Amino acid sequence: MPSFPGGMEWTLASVFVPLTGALLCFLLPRRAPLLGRLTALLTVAAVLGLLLTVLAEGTQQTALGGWPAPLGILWRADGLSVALMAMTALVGLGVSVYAHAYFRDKHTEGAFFWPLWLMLWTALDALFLSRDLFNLYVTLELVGFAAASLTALDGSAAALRGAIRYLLISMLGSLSYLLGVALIYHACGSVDIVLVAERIGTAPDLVVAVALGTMTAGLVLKTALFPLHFWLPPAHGSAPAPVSAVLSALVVKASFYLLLRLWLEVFDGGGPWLAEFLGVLGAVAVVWGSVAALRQARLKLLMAYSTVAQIGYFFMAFPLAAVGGGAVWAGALYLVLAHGLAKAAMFLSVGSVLRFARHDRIDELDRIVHRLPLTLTAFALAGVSIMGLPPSGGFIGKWLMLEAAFRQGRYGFVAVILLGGVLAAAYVFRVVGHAFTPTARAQRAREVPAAMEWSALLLALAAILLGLLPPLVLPLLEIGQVAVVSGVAAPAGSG
Amino acid sequence: MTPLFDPQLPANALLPLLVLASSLVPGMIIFFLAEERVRLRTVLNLGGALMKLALVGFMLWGSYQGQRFEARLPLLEGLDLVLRVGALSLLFLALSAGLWFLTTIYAIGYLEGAPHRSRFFGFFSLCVTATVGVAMSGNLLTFVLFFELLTLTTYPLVVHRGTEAARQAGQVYLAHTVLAGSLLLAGTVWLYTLTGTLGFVPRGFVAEVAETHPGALRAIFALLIAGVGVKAALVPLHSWLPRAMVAPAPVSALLHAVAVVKAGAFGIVLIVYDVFGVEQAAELGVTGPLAAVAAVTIIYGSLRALFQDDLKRRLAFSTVSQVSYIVLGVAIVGPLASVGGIVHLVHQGLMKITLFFCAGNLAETLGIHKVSEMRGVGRRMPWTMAAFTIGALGMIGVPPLAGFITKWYLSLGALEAGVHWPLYVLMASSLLNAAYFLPILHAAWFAEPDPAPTHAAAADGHAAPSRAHAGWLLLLPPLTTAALSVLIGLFASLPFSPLEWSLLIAEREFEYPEARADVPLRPGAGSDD
Amino acid sequence: MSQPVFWALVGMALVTLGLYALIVHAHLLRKVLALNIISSGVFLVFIGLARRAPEAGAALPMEPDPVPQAMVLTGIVVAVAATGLALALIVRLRAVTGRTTLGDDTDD
Amino acid sequence: MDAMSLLDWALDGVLAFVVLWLAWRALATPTLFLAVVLFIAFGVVLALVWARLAAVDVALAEVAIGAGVTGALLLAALVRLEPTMARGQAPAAEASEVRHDD
Repeated sequence: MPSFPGGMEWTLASVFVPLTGALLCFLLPRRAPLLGRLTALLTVAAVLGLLLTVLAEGTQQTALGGWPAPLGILWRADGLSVALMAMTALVGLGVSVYAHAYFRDKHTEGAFFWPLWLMLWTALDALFLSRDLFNLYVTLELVGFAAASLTALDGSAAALRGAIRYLLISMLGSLSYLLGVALIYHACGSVDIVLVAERIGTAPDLVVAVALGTMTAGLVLKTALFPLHFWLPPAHGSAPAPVSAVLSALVVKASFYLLLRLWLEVFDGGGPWLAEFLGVLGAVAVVWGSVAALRQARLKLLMAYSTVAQIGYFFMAFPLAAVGGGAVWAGALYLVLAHGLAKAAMFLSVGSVLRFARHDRIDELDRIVHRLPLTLTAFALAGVSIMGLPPSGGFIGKWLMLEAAFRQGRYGFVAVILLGGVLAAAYVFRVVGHAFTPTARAQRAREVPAAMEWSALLLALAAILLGLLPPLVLPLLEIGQVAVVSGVAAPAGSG
Repeated sequence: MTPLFDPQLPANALLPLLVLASSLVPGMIIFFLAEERVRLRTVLNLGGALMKLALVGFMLWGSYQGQRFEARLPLLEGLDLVLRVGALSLLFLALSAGLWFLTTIYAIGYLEGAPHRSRFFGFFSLCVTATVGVAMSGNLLTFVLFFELLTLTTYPLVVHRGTEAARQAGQVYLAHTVLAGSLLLAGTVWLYTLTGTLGFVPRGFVAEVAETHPGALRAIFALLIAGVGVKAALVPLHSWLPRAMVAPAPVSALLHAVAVVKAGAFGIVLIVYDVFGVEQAAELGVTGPLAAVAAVTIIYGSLRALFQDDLKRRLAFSTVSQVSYIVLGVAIVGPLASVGGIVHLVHQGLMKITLFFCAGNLAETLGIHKVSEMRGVGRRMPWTMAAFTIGALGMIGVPPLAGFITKWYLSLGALEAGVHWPLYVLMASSLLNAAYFLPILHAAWFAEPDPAPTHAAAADGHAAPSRAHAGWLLLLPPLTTAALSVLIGLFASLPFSPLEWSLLIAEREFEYPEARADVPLRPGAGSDD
Repeated sequence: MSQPVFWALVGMALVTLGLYALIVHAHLLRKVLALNIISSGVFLVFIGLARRAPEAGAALPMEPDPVPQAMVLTGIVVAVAATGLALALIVRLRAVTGRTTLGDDTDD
Repeated sequence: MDAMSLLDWALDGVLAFVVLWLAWRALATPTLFLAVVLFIAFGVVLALVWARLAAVDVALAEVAIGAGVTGALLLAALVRLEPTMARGQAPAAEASEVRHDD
């Protein structure tokens, strides 16, 4: 008999605590900042409990309502789920602390922020735990709704446009995914991932191929892989800082996570041809996104395009993993985790700069380095991880992917991985450089609360620290992975 | 000598970490100090520097006792972060710890009353932390880590002044170093996929794959050398260095003598000796091109220096030239040349830092930035110019100064290796050195001062009354380093001298077989175990 | 062609129709309509295909499968929620900017 | 058997045709108001399809939610979006990006 509270309790708590918090914040808008932060703390505790349980005992399963699948909901927390939940929890805690200070003088926005944000957190945790293709659809839609509403939070024309475009795209992506679910249900008679994985071998190839195609297309659209990234910069660039942080750090990861699950556990590595295609798109995204980031005049858009570039790295793992297997996925996941922490820190820093200077034009940062040293430090440290310099989470991820690229003799990918790092350094240091120089006329500045500066800094430090923790994180990612992709033949035209 | 690093004894993991911490911890505290807390900041700075010196001294002594110093942190499967203290590390550690101490004193004096000193000294300390990390790297992964860290921590120092020129110099610096960093990373990962290990060992670890993948190894060598060569300012990767002269003088000293350029040169030494093994590298045919690059750099740097009127730029090009002596010594495959190259790590550091300290003093006290303004300064700042003269003569290679020892060993080494062209390079370079240093000395000592001195009241030691204190802080370091450049030249053959230490390193690298034991490594002395 | 495949193809046709309209129409209300039609198409594929093969060939050829029906029910609720949210945002946009389209440029 | 099957096919065919035609018209018709009305009709016919496919629950939900609630939402939004053209207007006004002042 497992001890109380055990895996089941922690699992339930990590979803129902933020859900309850969201409802309470909705009902008691004036108490929302306090309730919200309290909820964040409790959720972090729940996720931590789950993390420790999974580390100690392995995968945890929880059946909701006592029914078996497919009617009941089965939640399963393995290493991959828990790693992403932990990243979400860390970012969530930072964002919650930050948001309290950020929305202190914007009560209307604050009142909407808390319930929506906690709803988003709930949906993310539920998504990471679900092992049922249809429940995954529902949680994916919930993530999309909450994210779109958050994007629209400040009510400006730009924010509304970004939010509407994102919502439409998100719905389209989810429906495309759902079409795949319909086909899979037809072929396998189940939507439970484990059952589907068992039966998919005997299903008609055409149906499986179409399902793989529509599901991948939908999720790729939602993850904003080049050239389907067009909706991302306006949405991430126009939302309030804590929301941008959440969108870039967490929301795009949800659809990527789902795609990864499908490829690993349902489609057994997908098709080599499709993997190759995604990898090439990813490579283009790295270069194109980085160059676009370099050309931005505004800090938030720079960050948004940087996210487009970083997403490219995740997809370069698909063809590499077809040969390189688990180590490549580990590298890509490392990049996902590090990017989550680092990009959240960067967007939060940018929010502090915006608050301080009332603008985010890069050329006019006017000696931020003396005036907001902690914020600039957070930005630069997070930048180290984005560039993939050691020691940082980003470095470990890139190292693993580079290693695979070299082993497979794919020097084109090697070049892109390295070039992406150099371009990232160029855009990060373009900002840092301007932070040292004064502008022609002095600018009025507004005070930035310490909570905003410190939450960003701590997230950035976490991204760095992640680079020293592979001995802890890599084994965690392997917990519950039935079989890492291995059986897929090498793609024909490698190199 | 007693065998270093007895493998029987358990390794001491604490000391390498303490060496890192002795600058890291004060640095982190300094970041959070208010600007006006001068006293506490000074105590932290000097305390850290002294502590580091003491720790390095202790490790030197311990190494003679056969103690091993090694700290490990597991990172990836089969790849740890390793800090290990070997003979070569100790040489570089002692150099950087010693010069950091002097540079700190100098910087305290130089920056007295300047803004943003907490930030400056914070990064200053981090920069040295990265340098000692480079020195103690036990494998290529660790080396890459600290090497990149060095890039990141020196950037804020380069742009410290916050001017547009400084920002642009910073961008140029970064463009070079980041690009180089990615080449270094590429070479490192590629090498790892071939050999499955990255741990530094004397005579290298690539021998097993040398027969199967010679082409890949040559490419890796090129990548790695290009990666570290930017910091070592090899032509044509050198152009960041003269531009970085916009930084304050202590930063220049740090860049040229303690940290960045030195780390690059040290990296080349490591790659040739402890990654490839110099003989293996020679077999792969990569030392020849490297020697050629070094030769070109030596001549090109000297030629460019000749035409610079800005004193700091002239010194910067001189650095470009001088650092490649180290590379040349490494690339001429032979024990004596190696000795010359390795010992020049220390010699160039001492002499060049002297020159930069002096240039800073001239700029700070007299407002002199150009060579053409230096007429008669010898009379107004005799001590500074005396130190400058020693540094300059050492660079030219006048005996018995440190630079002479280097050139002597390099020449012997070339002869031993049976090649003659390095002699011509050395001779040409010495002539050029003389051509760009002697006019300065002549103008400073023998020319009449300009009729309207820029700052009449200024003179050594008792400049303006308010800066009297700073004056001594600025004077002491160059005098010390100048004296040291004389002493290590004079007493080069005493135990513990840089030369003796370099001989030890070269012995371990070449490991003479019994049959050749009759060939004495030390000229004029038999083997004296 | 069996009946399930027939309805699945009709569903696919609806999806295609909706996708085309989603791309070519600028007016946001029309885009919402298009998405609703896409989702109806997906549901049709879901329920159409989810039934067992009709080899018995009776008047009630197939027994209904309750699971996809429950899912489509949920899907309909999700769709209406999405529609409501999208319409609310579009009405806000109209109030703020006077426009009912997104415009071409990404920046403001 | 064959006759029944043929009848089935005829019924399916007619339903499918109507559904597709309504969807096409709802998306292509120039006036938005008409488009919404056609969409509601589409929902009702789709409910027949669900019934035909023995999905009675879904049919009821489609009528109530898919056609009913969604239709009501669309009409309510239409009134706020295009007050002038909520009832048959020049088709050009829809696509053009006339800036309304309010």
